Amino acid sequence: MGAPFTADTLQGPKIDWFALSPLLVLLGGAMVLLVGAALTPPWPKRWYAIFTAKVAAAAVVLEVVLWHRVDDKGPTTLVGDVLHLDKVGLWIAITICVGVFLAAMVTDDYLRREGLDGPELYVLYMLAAVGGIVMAAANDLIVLFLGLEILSLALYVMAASHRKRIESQESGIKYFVLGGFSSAFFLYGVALVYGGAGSTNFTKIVAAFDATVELNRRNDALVLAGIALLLVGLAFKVAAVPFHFWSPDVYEGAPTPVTAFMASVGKAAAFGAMLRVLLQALPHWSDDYRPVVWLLAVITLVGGAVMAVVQTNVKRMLAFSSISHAGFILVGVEAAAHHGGPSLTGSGVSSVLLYLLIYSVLVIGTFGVVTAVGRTGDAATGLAGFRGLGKQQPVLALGMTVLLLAQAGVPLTSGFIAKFGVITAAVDVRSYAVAIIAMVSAVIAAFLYLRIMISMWIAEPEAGDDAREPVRVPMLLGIAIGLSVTFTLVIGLFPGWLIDLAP
Amino acid sequence: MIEFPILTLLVLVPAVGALLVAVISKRQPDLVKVTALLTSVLTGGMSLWVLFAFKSHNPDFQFVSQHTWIKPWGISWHLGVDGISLFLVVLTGVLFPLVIAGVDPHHDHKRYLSWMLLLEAGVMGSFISLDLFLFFVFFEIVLVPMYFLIGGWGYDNRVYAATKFFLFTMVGSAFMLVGIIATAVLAKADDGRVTFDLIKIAENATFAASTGRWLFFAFAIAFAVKVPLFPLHTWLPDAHTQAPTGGSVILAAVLLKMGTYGLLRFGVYLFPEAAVWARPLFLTLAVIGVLWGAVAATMQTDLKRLVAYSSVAHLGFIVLGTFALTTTAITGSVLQNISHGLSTGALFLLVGMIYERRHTREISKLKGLQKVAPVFAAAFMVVMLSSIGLPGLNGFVGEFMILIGSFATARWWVVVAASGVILAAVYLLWAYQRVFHGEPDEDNKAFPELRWKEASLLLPFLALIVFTGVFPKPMLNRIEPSVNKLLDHVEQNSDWQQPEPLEPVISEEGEG
Amino acid sequence: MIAAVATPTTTWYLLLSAVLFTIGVVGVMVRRNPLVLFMCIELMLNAVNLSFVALARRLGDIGGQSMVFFVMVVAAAEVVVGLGLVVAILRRKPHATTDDMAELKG
Amino acid sequence: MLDLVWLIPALPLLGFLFITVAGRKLGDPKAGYFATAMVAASFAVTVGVFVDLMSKTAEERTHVRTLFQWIPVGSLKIDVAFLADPLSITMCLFVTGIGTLIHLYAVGYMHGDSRFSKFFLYLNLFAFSMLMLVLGSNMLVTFLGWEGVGACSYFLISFWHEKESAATAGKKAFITNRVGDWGFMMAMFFAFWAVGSLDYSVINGAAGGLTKTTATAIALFCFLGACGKSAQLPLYLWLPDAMEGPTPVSALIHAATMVTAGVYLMVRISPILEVSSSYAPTIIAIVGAATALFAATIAVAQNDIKKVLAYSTVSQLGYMFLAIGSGAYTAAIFHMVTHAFFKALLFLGAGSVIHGMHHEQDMRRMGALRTLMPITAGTFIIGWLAIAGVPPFAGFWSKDDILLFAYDKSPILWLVGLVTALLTAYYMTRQVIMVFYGKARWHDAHAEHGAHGDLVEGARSELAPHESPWMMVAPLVVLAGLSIVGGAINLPFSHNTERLVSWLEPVVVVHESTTAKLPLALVAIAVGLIGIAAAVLVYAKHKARVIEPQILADAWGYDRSVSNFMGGPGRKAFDGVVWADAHVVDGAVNGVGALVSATAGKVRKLQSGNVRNYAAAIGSGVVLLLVWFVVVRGML
Amino acid sequence: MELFVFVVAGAMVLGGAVGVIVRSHPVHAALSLILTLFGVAVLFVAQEAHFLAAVQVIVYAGAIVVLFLFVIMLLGVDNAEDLRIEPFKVQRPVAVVVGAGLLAMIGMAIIVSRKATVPVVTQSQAVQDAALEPHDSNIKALARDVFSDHVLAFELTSVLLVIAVVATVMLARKPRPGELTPLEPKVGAQ
Repeated sequence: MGAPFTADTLQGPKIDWFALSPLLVLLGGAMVLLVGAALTPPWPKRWYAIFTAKVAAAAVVLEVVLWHRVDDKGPTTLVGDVLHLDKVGLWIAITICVGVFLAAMVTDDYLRREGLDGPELYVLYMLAAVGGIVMAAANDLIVLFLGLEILSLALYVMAASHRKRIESQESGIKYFVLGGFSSAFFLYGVALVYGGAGSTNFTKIVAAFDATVELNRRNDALVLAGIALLLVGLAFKVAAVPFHFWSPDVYEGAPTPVTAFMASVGKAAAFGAMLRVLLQALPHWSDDYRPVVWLLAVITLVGGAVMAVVQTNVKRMLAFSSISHAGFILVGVEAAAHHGGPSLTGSGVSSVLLYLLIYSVLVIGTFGVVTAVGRTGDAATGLAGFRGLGKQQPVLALGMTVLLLAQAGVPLTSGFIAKFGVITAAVDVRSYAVAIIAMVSAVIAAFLYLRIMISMWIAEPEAGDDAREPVRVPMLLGIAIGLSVTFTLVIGLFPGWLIDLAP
Repeated sequence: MIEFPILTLLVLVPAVGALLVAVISKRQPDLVKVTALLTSVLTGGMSLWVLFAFKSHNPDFQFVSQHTWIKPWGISWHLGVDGISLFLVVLTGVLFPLVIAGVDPHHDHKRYLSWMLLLEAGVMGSFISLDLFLFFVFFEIVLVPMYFLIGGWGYDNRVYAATKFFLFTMVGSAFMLVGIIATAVLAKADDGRVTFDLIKIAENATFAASTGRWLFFAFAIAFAVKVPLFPLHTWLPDAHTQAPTGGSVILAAVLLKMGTYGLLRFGVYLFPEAAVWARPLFLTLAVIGVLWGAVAATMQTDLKRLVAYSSVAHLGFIVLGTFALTTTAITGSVLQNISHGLSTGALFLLVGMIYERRHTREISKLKGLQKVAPVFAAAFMVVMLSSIGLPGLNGFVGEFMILIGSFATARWWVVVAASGVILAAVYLLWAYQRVFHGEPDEDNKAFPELRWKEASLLLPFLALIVFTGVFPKPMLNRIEPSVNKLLDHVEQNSDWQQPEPLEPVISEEGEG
Repeated sequence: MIAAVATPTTTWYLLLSAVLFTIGVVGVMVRRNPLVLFMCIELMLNAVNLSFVALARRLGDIGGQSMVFFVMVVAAAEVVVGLGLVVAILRRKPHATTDDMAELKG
Repeated sequence: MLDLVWLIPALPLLGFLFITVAGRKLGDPKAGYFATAMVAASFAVTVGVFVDLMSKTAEERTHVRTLFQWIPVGSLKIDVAFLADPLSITMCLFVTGIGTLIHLYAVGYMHGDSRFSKFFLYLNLFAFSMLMLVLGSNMLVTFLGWEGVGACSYFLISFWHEKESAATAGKKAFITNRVGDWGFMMAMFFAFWAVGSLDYSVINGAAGGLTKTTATAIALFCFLGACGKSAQLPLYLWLPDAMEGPTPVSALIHAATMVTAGVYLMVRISPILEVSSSYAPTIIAIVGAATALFAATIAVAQNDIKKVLAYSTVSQLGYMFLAIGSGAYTAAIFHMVTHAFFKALLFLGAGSVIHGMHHEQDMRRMGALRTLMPITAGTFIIGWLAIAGVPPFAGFWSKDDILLFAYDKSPILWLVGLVTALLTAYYMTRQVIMVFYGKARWHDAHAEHGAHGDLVEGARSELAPHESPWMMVAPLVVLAGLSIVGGAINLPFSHNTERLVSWLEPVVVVHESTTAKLPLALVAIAVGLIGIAAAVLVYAKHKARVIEPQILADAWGYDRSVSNFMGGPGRKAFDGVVWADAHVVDGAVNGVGALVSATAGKVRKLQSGNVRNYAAAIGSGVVLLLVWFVVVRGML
Repeated sequence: MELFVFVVAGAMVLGGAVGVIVRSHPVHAALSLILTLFGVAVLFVAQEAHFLAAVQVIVYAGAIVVLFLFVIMLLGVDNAEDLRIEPFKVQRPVAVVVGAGLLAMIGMAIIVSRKATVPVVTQSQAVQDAALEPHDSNIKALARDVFSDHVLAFELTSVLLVIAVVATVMLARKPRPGELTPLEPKVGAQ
């Protein structure tokens, strides 16, 4: 017997488990659901959804608790300085969990209606949420990348999860190919920045560039190229023109609840990541990327709005409108970039966060209605599907109207508050041009909301309308829509407290 | 001290009414109607109370109520009435019950009424809000009910008209929103923290000339669309023609006034320097509008469209008066807001009644109605003459004040605009002749005479038309002080001086 | 000749990886078979890995290598998912190329 | 009594209101009598006021009675106030006086009309407006009346609106007047701008302080207004058409009262006219003279009994403006009064004839009526002598007065006036002969012309021409009397006999004529007689060929060419605007929309649905970003 | 020597890569991929990343490519893809331009910054000691780095793998009979 094998002890970073609790809860929930559902006979109706909603709710609660902790102790970083525990991160985490909460309820009846059994979709929701939260809280490029991959992979699968609709699978594979493509670019960007800065950790990166007295361009060509590629990855995720092409197809093809999830959670996480990367990791380079963000914002606003005009499928319309919304948020990001980082403060950041939360709730509600109207087969999402909704389901139609008006940014709805915040931020930093463009493109976008409202309320019924399967509004879906409408109106009337909260 | 929040109620009561109507079950149509009517009547009553409690010869805002609304953005629920807005509020308050009681939408009463009440709340709000943000909220929210009224209860081409109306106006508001925010943000520099309070900004903030002009235009575009000022007027004929009678009445009587009112309250008051600077442009557009509208009206074949174009002409006069920047002219404009509301509103009612009877608005299809319905014709005649601006009726007073008041500061524009008076006679008399004179043909023989319900609906209009024409003094007493205050503000904040009122020179030797 | 040239520096490796990456990109654009598309993406990832390792060496930092480690896991997961998707869709549309998967458009 | 001046317009207004409410109940003929009573009452009041004024010294003969503030804003202080002074009261006297007579006449004339009460409603409203016009102490109240009478004449001309022509005529009258009103408004604006008030007292008082240009502007703009109201070139067009209205209307509005409003206005502001540049009065005089001659020539060839009188009215009004232009304001008023007498008389006579002829208006179908309607004929003949300028009838004195001042102004104007007088005598004689003398040509009339003209149900029964009822004849007699003695109010023999002049002196500028009056008077008489003689030769004795060239019958084609222009190029221009509105202005709006959707249509092609294209798009995006970062930001 | 290795391996890498995108037959493409992967592994070794080299060979060349081949065979999609024709005329030109641009830009960046001052990187203590050890320092250092500084990332990879599992469960599950109506293969754009 030779010398006894001795493993030398490894000094891991100290881990603040409570700070990670939201992540753990979601993970745990996912595991329980996955394993539990696998081992036990199929759960009764609605249980999967309710379970997921409860998990999300629990996560929200924990995040709120953490919020207060941050209020007291101030922001910190976790697990060896790779995760942030700050209000921005928590805000987006909350947004994401709210998204999961609502999306789960929207999904419930849908799955039964479409005969797509099984809890996997919910598992993916929760896991994707983990990825999103990590993205938005990351303080390290590689962690951020992993979060991004978790979210993306989950989304690819979800998009393709409607086994009976070939469109669903097509959208899944499209999303996958383009997603992989762009994340490869992102990764390359990470590599180049790593090469230029000597680390992937935001804190270290900032430190490195603080050290270099004056930014010598020749030295930092690598970093610049890296930033470009990082931007590509992020722009793809937020579906900014011209990296938006995937989104209309995927939104249309994916099962409607999943579309809702993408539009809310996906966007929130992606913009969180964008704020982190641009403002927190690369504040020194704001002069370099701000013009790009400006341009992206403009073409995204206009492009999204204009292209929506000619669409006839509501899911597709909403896809383009969500592109246009992304443009609005980019305006906020641009404004935030004026303040510079690495601390995430200023009207720009808060306007972006406000917009994200409001829009997430809004868009899930909207797609919730589309889910109901899609009817069995999830195919009746054309404008025709909405014809006469005002007569058959006046309440539902009214809710949809409120949500659409909010998306159009009509006052007394949350949508207006969101736009107002972003425009204020933009005007604050004197970028009037982009503000005007944003508002005008909002008008163009309004046209498509009007078209939906027209077919709901005004359009004359046509032959065979009565033969159509009636639109059902099951309980959970109804609750979800109701919640989002209520939120929309409440925030529209009394936004003060929310604005106060926004960091 | 806590005084009765009358203005807040002016907004809330109809809003609540709208909700009530919306929640009441479809199966009780009568209950729906009663609720709607009661709330609107209540609102009207309150507006009248405001009118009587209003202290005349007092230039300041009255019944002011101010509460913080969105603290972080310095936005407050700030309402107040002064001479400029007073009568618009009253007009709104009085008009809605009449329309709700008198005009039948024929289907979906529940939705119709609830939109109507929401509309009333919005209009009221935009006339009494003294906070830029608040004003914008109301200004914008008005679009929604109007959109649905046109789209839901309008005629053949309603979707196009409604959409056009919505988007056209929204483009204007888009600029105004940015303007509002920019104003507040820039004003912050002068007054510690950001505020959207109209008075605070107007009194404290000072903008660089160029900035002020940009901001002014951001506002002016929105209002120019709303007025509508040539060449941004083309949404109006479509909207009017397609809107249901009730909608047209409201649209003409109060909605358009949000534009002229806005120009005065938020254009001239906030940016005097810019307003003075932009005078020539607006005067010119206004005058073009007067002639253009009149000429276009002359050749219309659709009675409603004709009236719509006449609105373009009339509002041209109002804008002319606004930018003449003299006490007389602006007071005239404010008065003309009301007069036009009355006469054009009544005209639309009458046209609506004709449509109810004949299911056409084509002038060529109508003939000799005066013979079969003399009373109806008489009513139409009176309203028409007031619209033509016959002295002794309301239309004349405002128009004359505008013209004579503007003559000193905008002579050549007046010289041209006055010829609009001739054209007014042309298009209305011609239309009247074609519709009412001659021997009625087969289709028109059975044209029913004015009914009591309709008569009682028209009576208030006629009464006000005559009263305002004969004895406008009480109105002027309430309007003028505020106008003077406004003009003082303008003169202090710009190089503008309105010509001194001449002292009549009595030369000794009577003949030269 | 060759001896005259100095030993390959990091830059060489970086350039090599850039070329490899580009080839991957071009591949994604020109190939129609979904599987080959995935392979091209793998090429891109490998190129990145190469850069990571090269840069890690230049920086004398092991971190770069752990990046590669993670990237490999990601790549694996991606392939699994991707192939899953392909299986799912090709079951419905045998022999479909990406060009055939263009129902959603406009 | 003076403070009751407001009663003068108030009473007809009262009548109007009462008839509006109770007219139908009163019915035919009570409503008519009621209306008549109202006007009569206001005549009584007027007389009272008149007496009151007479009792005062010349200086105090101006009294202002303010009722209430109308439009008090800023420096603009406009009251509803009445000005009782010799000028206005003179007007009131004959407005109310003749008004009463014509009301009475109308009771008979309109008997049996379906809208009997409505007619008197309008008539009273007219009386009210006319009196407002006259009594207004500031331009705006005058304008109120001014527009009011315009509206009433519109109502009354198109009273029988079932007739296309009537409706059109009414509209034409209103719109043409509006053109004049534009001038009136301009005058007001200038006056207010220059003087800061619209009160006649202030304006006239300040006349001395005005610059020539301002004064000229005010004067000429007022004259433009007057041209509209008083049917002068080029705006006279509406008056002949106005004959579509019932004959009492023609008599009251389009002969005696309303059309003289322009003259009244010019006299009102005579001080301004005095201080304006010399060309202003000249222009007025020329326009007046031209109109007088122009209309007279046309009257020569008219066959419609009322058309002749209409053109004659235009011509006489021309006379009055000639007077004003020549500075003979009193003469203008004088002629206005006398003209009111005999022209009203003539119109009512014509009405009586038409009534008797069952609404036949074509003189060629009349003749020899003097036997059948002796009173009408007798009175008509008096009127004829008066207008023809035969002494001692009223017309002679006033016309003579005008010619006198015209001669002062310029012999040419005098000559024009003279020729007009000749023609007047000629065509009036022609009319008298055609209607009352010669052989009866009316037997064949009814067959095809039964329904022609004014549709009065009651008068359908009898067939033969007949004398009219008393309430129609009585006014004729009264007016005939006035036409005979009317001249007495202003006889040119001495200052004492020039009562009107001395009466108006305090308010109206009075010039002294330097020319010898007698010779001119003799010439005028001679000319008048020649005219009569000529007509007699042509139409009674048939010694000479009838000269009625088509061009004259067609009113020199002026009216036609104007309406052709309106219907042609004018309408085209309007259509052009409408086209532009739809295609240019609105076209731009819709164009934007079309553009957006077109672009969208193009862009959506990029959304090909093919992954590889999307990848290419992303790739290009990458390259662009890299170019920006690496090249633009990194190298440059 | 190192130069030689670089050239050879580089040749393998590029050759393989080119092979992947020009060989019309997917199987051949997969095989050329293996070539590339091996080349990369060799370069790893040259860069003193021995552990990664091993993983590269085992995981990539071993597992992943085999997976590819397996799927190809499973689905029988081993039909050659005709690369001579290109339905989208612009596609290849664009591809070339993009490729050229990308290469040019990144290459430029790399070359420009080749003389850049290398930032100083401070390793965590554990990693530093590991680096000093005589043998398998690379593995130790890597392990320490992964499990200390990047422990969270490491844990996240597990989530990734869970998702992969769920994905396969969801996507590759056999459809119930009659659940899916097979669509006739659509001929592509050509």
